[in-house]
Amino acid sequence: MQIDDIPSSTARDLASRIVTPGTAITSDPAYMRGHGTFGENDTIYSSVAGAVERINKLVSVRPLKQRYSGEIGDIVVGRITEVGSKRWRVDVNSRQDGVLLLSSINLPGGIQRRKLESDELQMRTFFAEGDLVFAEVQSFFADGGLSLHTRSIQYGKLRNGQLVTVFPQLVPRSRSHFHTLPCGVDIVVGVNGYIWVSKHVPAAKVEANSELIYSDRNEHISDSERETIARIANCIHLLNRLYVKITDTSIIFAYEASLPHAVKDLLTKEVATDLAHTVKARLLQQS
Amino acid sequence: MSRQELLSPEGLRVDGRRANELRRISCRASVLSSADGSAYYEQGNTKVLVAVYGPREPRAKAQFNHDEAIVNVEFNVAPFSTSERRKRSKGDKRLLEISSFVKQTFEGAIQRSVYPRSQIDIYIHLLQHDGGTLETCINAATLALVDAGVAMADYVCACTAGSIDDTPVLDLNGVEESSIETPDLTVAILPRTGNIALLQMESKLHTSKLEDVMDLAVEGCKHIHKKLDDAVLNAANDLASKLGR
Amino acid sequence: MSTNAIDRRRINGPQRSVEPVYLKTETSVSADSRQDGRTRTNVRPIFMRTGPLSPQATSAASPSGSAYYEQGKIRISCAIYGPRQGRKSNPRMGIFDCDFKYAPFSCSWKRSHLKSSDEKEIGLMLEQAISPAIRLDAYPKASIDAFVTVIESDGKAATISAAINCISAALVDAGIEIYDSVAACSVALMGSEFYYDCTQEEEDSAQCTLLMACMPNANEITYLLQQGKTLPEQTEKAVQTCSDLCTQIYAVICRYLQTSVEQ
Amino acid sequence: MASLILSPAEQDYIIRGVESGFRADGRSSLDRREVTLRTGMISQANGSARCRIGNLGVGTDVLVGIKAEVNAWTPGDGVPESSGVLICNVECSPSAAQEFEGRGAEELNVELTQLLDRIFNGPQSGIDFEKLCIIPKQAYWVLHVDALVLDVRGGITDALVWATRAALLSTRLPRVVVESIPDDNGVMQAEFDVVDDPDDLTELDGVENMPIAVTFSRIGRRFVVDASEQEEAVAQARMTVAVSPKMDICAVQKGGVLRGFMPTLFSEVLQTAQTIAREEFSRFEKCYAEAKSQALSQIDEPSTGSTFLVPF
Repeated sequence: MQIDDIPSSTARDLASRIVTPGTAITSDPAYMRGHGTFGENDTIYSSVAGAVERINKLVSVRPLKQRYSGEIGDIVVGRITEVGSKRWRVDVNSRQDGVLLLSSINLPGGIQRRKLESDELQMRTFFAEGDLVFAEVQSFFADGGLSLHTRSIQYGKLRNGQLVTVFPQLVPRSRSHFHTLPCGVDIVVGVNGYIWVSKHVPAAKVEANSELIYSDRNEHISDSERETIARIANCIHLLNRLYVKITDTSIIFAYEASLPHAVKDLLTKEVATDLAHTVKARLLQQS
Repeated sequence: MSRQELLSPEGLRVDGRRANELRRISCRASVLSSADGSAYYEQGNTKVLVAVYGPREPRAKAQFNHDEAIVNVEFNVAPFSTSERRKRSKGDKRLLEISSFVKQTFEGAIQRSVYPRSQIDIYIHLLQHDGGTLETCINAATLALVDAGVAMADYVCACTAGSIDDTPVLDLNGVEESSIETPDLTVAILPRTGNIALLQMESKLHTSKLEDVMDLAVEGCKHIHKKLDDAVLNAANDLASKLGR
Repeated sequence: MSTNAIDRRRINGPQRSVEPVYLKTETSVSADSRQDGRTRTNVRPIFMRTGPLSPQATSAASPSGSAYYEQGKIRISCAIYGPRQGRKSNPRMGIFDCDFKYAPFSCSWKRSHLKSSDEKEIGLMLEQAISPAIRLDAYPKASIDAFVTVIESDGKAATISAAINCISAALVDAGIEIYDSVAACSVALMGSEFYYDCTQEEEDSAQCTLLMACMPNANEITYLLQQGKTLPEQTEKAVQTCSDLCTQIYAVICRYLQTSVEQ
Repeated sequence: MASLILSPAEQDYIIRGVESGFRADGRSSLDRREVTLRTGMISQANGSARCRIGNLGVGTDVLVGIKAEVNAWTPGDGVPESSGVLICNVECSPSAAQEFEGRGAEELNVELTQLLDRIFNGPQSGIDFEKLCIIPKQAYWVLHVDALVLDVRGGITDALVWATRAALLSTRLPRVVVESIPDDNGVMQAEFDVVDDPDDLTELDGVENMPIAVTFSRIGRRFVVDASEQEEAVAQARMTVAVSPKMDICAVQKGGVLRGFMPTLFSEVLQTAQTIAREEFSRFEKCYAEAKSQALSQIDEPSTGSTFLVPF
């Protein structure tokens, strides 16, 4: 069924169509091919199952479930998988591990310190296998790999909390991905679907001594803070399972809806279903 | 089982189907939570569960190439799948053969250049076996790959066909497949262009009959394509509606 | 037991050969007189030597530590290689790997040359029993390999506990840093009494066998395995008796190690 | 089990949480996750069950199929003269973890197979193996218990024992007719034949007093029950205790290579195992009843014959 056959194919109508691999999208030469499509004798076919998206002349198909494919400037959370010579390989829930070069991290002792020979030998004093890193996508390698950097002060090693994994499609790209929620919990929403929920640490304290940025020691976390972190983490799991956009607003909605229930019951079937209804209702009402 | 009983004079087969009838197919996408894509596929009494991971970082550092993804297939058969329990070792030649067939089929269909330096893993579990193993594995793997959002030129639909008493027969079940006289042929096509991704036959079939057995199989594939498409659309619409699209 | 996998590298005898079925002799097991004259709480005599396989001239091929251990009819030899560059390595701490093998002639039925699944599992048990005692953080990226061969076995649980004692002696001989030596023992429940350190016949007729390895000074149970049904209080009592028995065996091992070091 | 590597900060967060009695997902140290149970989804097997331990359909996933076969008794087999036998076999599928590909899962398969065998094969399992003997010294039933592990999110031993217990409860054997026929020189020989009638099936005997397993993972100085994937990556040791409905201890097995258990901690583990086992048995009954009703309702709806992912 070609687009041109539909008499009044408005852009919105085009956009909402769900296509599957191999279906023809349009054979109008004016359109250009974007992601998720391929061309064959000047007809554009879709190569994935998803919703067609048209941005002025570019037609692309965004699959509903896919691994994270990076964009320059994305805020991501990654786990160090391997320590190489002058570089770390970072698992960013993507098609291949990203790379964090020794030259693109902050060295303890402030910005002005030059990179020493000894730094290359003590790579594990900065990041070791299993460490969680909060970084930004800096550039692409020739083979599509992501090159990360942690040069701003808010980036670096993640502490005092726990990790939640969600579908990358549910995390919309927005200005800032580092939020302090009203309930006193910091969240780092990685665009690659890794979300770090942790205790609130005032930014000023981190800048005070830059030796701290690579320490592995957690600060003291009180029981109430621990309970709030667990509640937020369960709310994010719930949103992910509901396949609902995960933003700071939707997390706050879920948090407020979950207050009457105990934290450990949030993910039981009965409580989760009625929480689902209230959250969806508020989201519809709000949008 | 003498040949006569396989096809009754009125043209009915052992399980009551007509010569050109497919077995009942029921399939669902995204059935496993941890896999990137997954599918559960039943064709008659043959039941298959497939999990797809990827494209992701290749585990063995040695075998990856810089400009396209590599496809890795692992096929294992549950010991309780056949009527007579049989535990197959990991290095079982028959299993490796089927996984290499599936690998070749999808190496052509997946647009591997879109995912350089990565690996796509397809793990197939045969839960119940009643003929048409390769056919159900390919259909289920297609569904799981599409569910995982892997870029593919088209669906890959497979179907078996054979001939009993010189009449071409579609979609052989366990009994028909195991009887020696009935040749059975598996064909996998990309429905949009009709290109053949895989053609496999291990028994003798007279060349004159090859033509119409192949056509019957291709006909079956088109029907299966419709079924797979519905399953994908169900899953996609379900997710899209949740997302408020 | 017949060999399951066809072993191409050796001359395979007839496909199925079976251990002769002996006429059942009357085995009367009572509190004070067991088959081999021991009382209920009596442990078979222990003999051990360290260093038989590792001559003082340390060449790369010879193990860094070894031990030979006898407990009644059970005879076990163990060699320790390491700490050395191993196949799998962990950047933060060392890995203790254990390879356990019955000699084909060691049991009443002929054992296959290929490692059977229960030998693999026993190897895993030994790793879980011994590695809590080793200071693994002192050997990052290295691996310590123990190779245990059972020359003669009498009672499965007793053989495993003897293997654990043998490894902990070999570790000391190899000079590997450990928090405390691991001692192990096994008891079997027959009727309502626990019999210490049982032979194969006693173990076959027992309702339940319990194997325990512990570090007496560090007061920590490093391994526990109960096979068979008991009342909870019986398990509790068995663990108590085992830890006392382990302390005694621990004393024997330490006394031997001191005398061998003084020589 | 699967080697998930956590950062020191995450490990410290989990250990401190457990020691203050508040785990990462809000549970206290003795709370268990939800369990979904389905039975009878493999029509060709004599009994089958599927167990998932985890909330919202995301968790450890195990499928167990049981095939009963007849075996001719031979002296050297180590099988007693007048009893049947149960043979376990666990396979971890690579869909659970990438390192299970090829031979990667061999060591874990051996450990889990021996654990299942230690719990279910033998008098401690409560199953009446005498009834599984068809003709003493001649023929006996062999129950092949084959488990397929599809996903691992912590608590793999408990899921295996739950699924095996449910599968054995739902196992149906065909009836066997034994009569003695004089052979050619007049000696009465016992012969048997199996009645192939789908409605005339018998259950196994003694399966109601099969044990259930509770696994304790030691984290820091405390222990938790039903550890999640992250908690298992941090746990230094674990202790699996199988308890029968009559509160007997059927098997105890320690696992984990990093640390041991203090004797005081172990006796606390033994007491807690019994209290938790009581709750687990009532929960098992409820899940099993629901699974049986689910199995009946599904016969007319083949496509959801085995609802793998609970629709949410």
